[in-house]
Amino acid sequence: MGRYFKPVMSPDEAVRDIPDGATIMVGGFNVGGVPYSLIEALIRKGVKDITLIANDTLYENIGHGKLVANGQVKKVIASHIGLNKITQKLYNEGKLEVEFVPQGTFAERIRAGGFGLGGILTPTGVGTMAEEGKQLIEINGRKYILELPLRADFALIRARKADRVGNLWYWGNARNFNPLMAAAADVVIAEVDVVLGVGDINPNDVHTPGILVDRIVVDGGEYYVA
Amino acid sequence: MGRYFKPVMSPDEAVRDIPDGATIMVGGFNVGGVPYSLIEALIRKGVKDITLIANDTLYENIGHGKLVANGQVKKVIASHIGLNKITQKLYNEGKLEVEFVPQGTFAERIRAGGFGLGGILTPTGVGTMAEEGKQLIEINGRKYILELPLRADFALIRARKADRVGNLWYWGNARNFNPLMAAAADVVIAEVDVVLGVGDINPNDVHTPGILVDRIVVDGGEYYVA
Amino acid sequence: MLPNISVDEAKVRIAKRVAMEFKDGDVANLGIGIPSMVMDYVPKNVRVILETENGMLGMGPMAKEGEGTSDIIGAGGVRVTVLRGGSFFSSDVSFGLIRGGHIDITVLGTLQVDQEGNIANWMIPGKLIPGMGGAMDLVTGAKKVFVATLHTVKGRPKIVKRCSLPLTGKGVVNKIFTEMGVFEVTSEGLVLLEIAPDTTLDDLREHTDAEFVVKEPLETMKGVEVDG
Amino acid sequence: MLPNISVDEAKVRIAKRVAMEFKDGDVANLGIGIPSMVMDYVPKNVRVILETENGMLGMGPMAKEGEGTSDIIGAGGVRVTVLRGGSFFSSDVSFGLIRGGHIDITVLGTLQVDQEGNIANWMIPGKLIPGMGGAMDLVTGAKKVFVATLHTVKGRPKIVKRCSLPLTGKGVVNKIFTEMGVFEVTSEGLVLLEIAPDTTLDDLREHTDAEFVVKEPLETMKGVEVDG
Repeated sequence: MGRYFKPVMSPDEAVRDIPDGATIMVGGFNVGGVPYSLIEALIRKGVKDITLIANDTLYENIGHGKLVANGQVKKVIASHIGLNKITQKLYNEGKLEVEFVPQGTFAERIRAGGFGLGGILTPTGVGTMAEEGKQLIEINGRKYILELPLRADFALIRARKADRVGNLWYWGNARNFNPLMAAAADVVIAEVDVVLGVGDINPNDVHTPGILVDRIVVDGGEYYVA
Repeated sequence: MGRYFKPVMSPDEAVRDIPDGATIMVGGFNVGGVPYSLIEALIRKGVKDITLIANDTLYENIGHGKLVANGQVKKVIASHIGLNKITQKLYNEGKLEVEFVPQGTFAERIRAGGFGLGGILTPTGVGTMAEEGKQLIEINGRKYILELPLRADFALIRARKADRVGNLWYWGNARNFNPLMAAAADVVIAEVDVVLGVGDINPNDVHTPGILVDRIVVDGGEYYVA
Repeated sequence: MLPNISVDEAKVRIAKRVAMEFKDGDVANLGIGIPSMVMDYVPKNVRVILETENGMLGMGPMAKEGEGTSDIIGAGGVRVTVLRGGSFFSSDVSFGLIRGGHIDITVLGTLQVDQEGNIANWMIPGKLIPGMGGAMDLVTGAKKVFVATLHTVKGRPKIVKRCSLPLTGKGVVNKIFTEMGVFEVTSEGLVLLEIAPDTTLDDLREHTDAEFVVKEPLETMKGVEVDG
Repeated sequence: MLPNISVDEAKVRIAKRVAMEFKDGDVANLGIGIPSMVMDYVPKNVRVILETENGMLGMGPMAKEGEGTSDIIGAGGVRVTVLRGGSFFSSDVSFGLIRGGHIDITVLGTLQVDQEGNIANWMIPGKLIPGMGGAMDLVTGAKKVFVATLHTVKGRPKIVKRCSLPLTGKGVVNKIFTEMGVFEVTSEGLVLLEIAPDTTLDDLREHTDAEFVVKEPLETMKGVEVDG
């Protein structure tokens, strides 16, 4: 933080200070918008006891799904784990803690964490298991669940383009949770396809302001091919 | 609603069904991003007893500031009324109700109204008059104010470009509250400079999805020249 | 007795019937399975805008083999296309649109649905726990929640008195479409609106665990062609 | 006794001193009045990114006479420019950045500020009630809240024991900059960090209603050039 131009690093450099036990947000929905190179670097580094905050745990052999399969993850906070057989297995065996969050609530909790809100009231999940252990608040005769913010030590996100001051632009619905996570972690590492000059992204169409981004990693390669 | 292509109307046609007593959101911050032509149509129509939800009441002789000066407004919900001498005067004389909302809270309350949240918890205003009459909720030792959603019957907003299915693109910081209000009213009327063909706004850079917009008004003229 | 048709025929019948519920300009979010077949039967002049919860309006057909990108995918992960006039946005906006009542119709499959409009389709305790994904938000926020499902699974009714599985949403379902008929959930309970031409009321009662009343006059299920 | 300088000289002194607090890459939101003068004294190699609460990062200088547009304005309504690398966004994002601690420094003027870090600058009951605008969010959310103010108004101290006017924020102020010195608000109370070269401790006590302790060693206020 506090640097005007953002450092462009290799994936291994970018994750070098992520310690065991870290809480890590990872962008993406299914195979879209996942920072694959950064995940591979986390695997090479062998970071352990991760609390993983991601919409899903992908497949066991892809992206952050591998982190779970490798036993690097202690706890998952997600809306869906159905595609990853190992997440399901470890969870059913009691070897992995999983906190299920409805996807819209997941988005709002991360946004609240990044935007300084103490929580949000949502009607989603009222009358279901999603309300267990949470405070219910009634307003004008309708019940809402009080959901609390999510934050992380590190956010690993994926965008299509960056410029040298860290502004990001996403393509397609690979955007998903990435802009939200960019505000909700102490250190934000963005994996991108290209790094442009300052001002080469139209200021009206910047999706994530550069002040939120700490490090840039240029993948240069293609996204995962499903 | 429910129409694929959005009707393009004159300002007078667009506001024809706005009744006396309506709650109306008006986009803009100071002179930027204000739907001036729609306001002029409201003045011509002489709509009375308006509850006006707008960040500010501009100056007494500009935009929705005129609505207040004309006595068409019963109540104002705003963050700032300092530029409009008549708003201040009517308020001090007890002839106009004003609900002051901190600007960030104002934005979140409108967003909550449009996005189906029951409320949000903000630290803003704790220990000040802004907490009066509101529920305080303590989370992890910090106090937050529970702020409730804002919605309106009509939203009058301003964008730079629309396409024929109602997608909107804003220019500069004239964007301000307009995208939020687009989700938070039963009927949304967008005043724009130009209407483009379907698909002429890059889908990655649509700022307000067209499904939120009901009517389009082409001003064609320049914004107010300050 | 169940209608004497194949499972595939039953699915097509359901998808065709659901397709008739759409009006021009409707915004819809379709789940996997039968719901994803619905668009094949919507007439060309009824323009339905499809939303995917990962952040797109104006979803088009699947990308051609070898084309497309993992940057533009449906909620099931398949590479799709975006139509002219579509848009992309982040997940908080996507679920803001969903939760905020800006989606006209969501069509979902289910494990169970009951006579009070409860739906259970996200987990089977001790067996299958995929998570709720976006389903809880969809059933809470969409203006109309339609369940499109085979009437039975392995002979067991899907429409029950009271869901035994953990709920996805409480009192949220508006209509249920099966190969045997169309039901509406009302404050008075479940109402049978339409019955398939190859089904009798006795058949329906036999394969429906839930209690329901029959609308008078009961209509024949629309769009169903029965041989001979 | 107050320093023997004009009001304009006093304002420049304060703005110059505040400017020394910025580091390269800092993100700042500046209020009207003295705070808006600060940028004139920030060295060229210290790149400060200015935020305006109406939705812009990278605010540049005012637009030239006859140029600019009401679509790009500062928080005071003046037509400004956007620098390369800047960005525009909606008000919920703007205040998300503010409330979420993503703004390093906000500099504000004030009506009153007190020894507990309370600030009152949005209304005078029965007289002037402009509203709080974005001020309550800024003082709550910015990492550092600086007050830049003349030490007195019409002879009355601005730094008081306890604000009598309605608060903008409670216990939020970090530092106070006046033409007489620099104070820090700590959990132990108000601490005088620096004193202007043309001011004595007795002068300061005379014109300060608040109680304060003096840091040892007390430094001379930086950046102040005194004649003779």
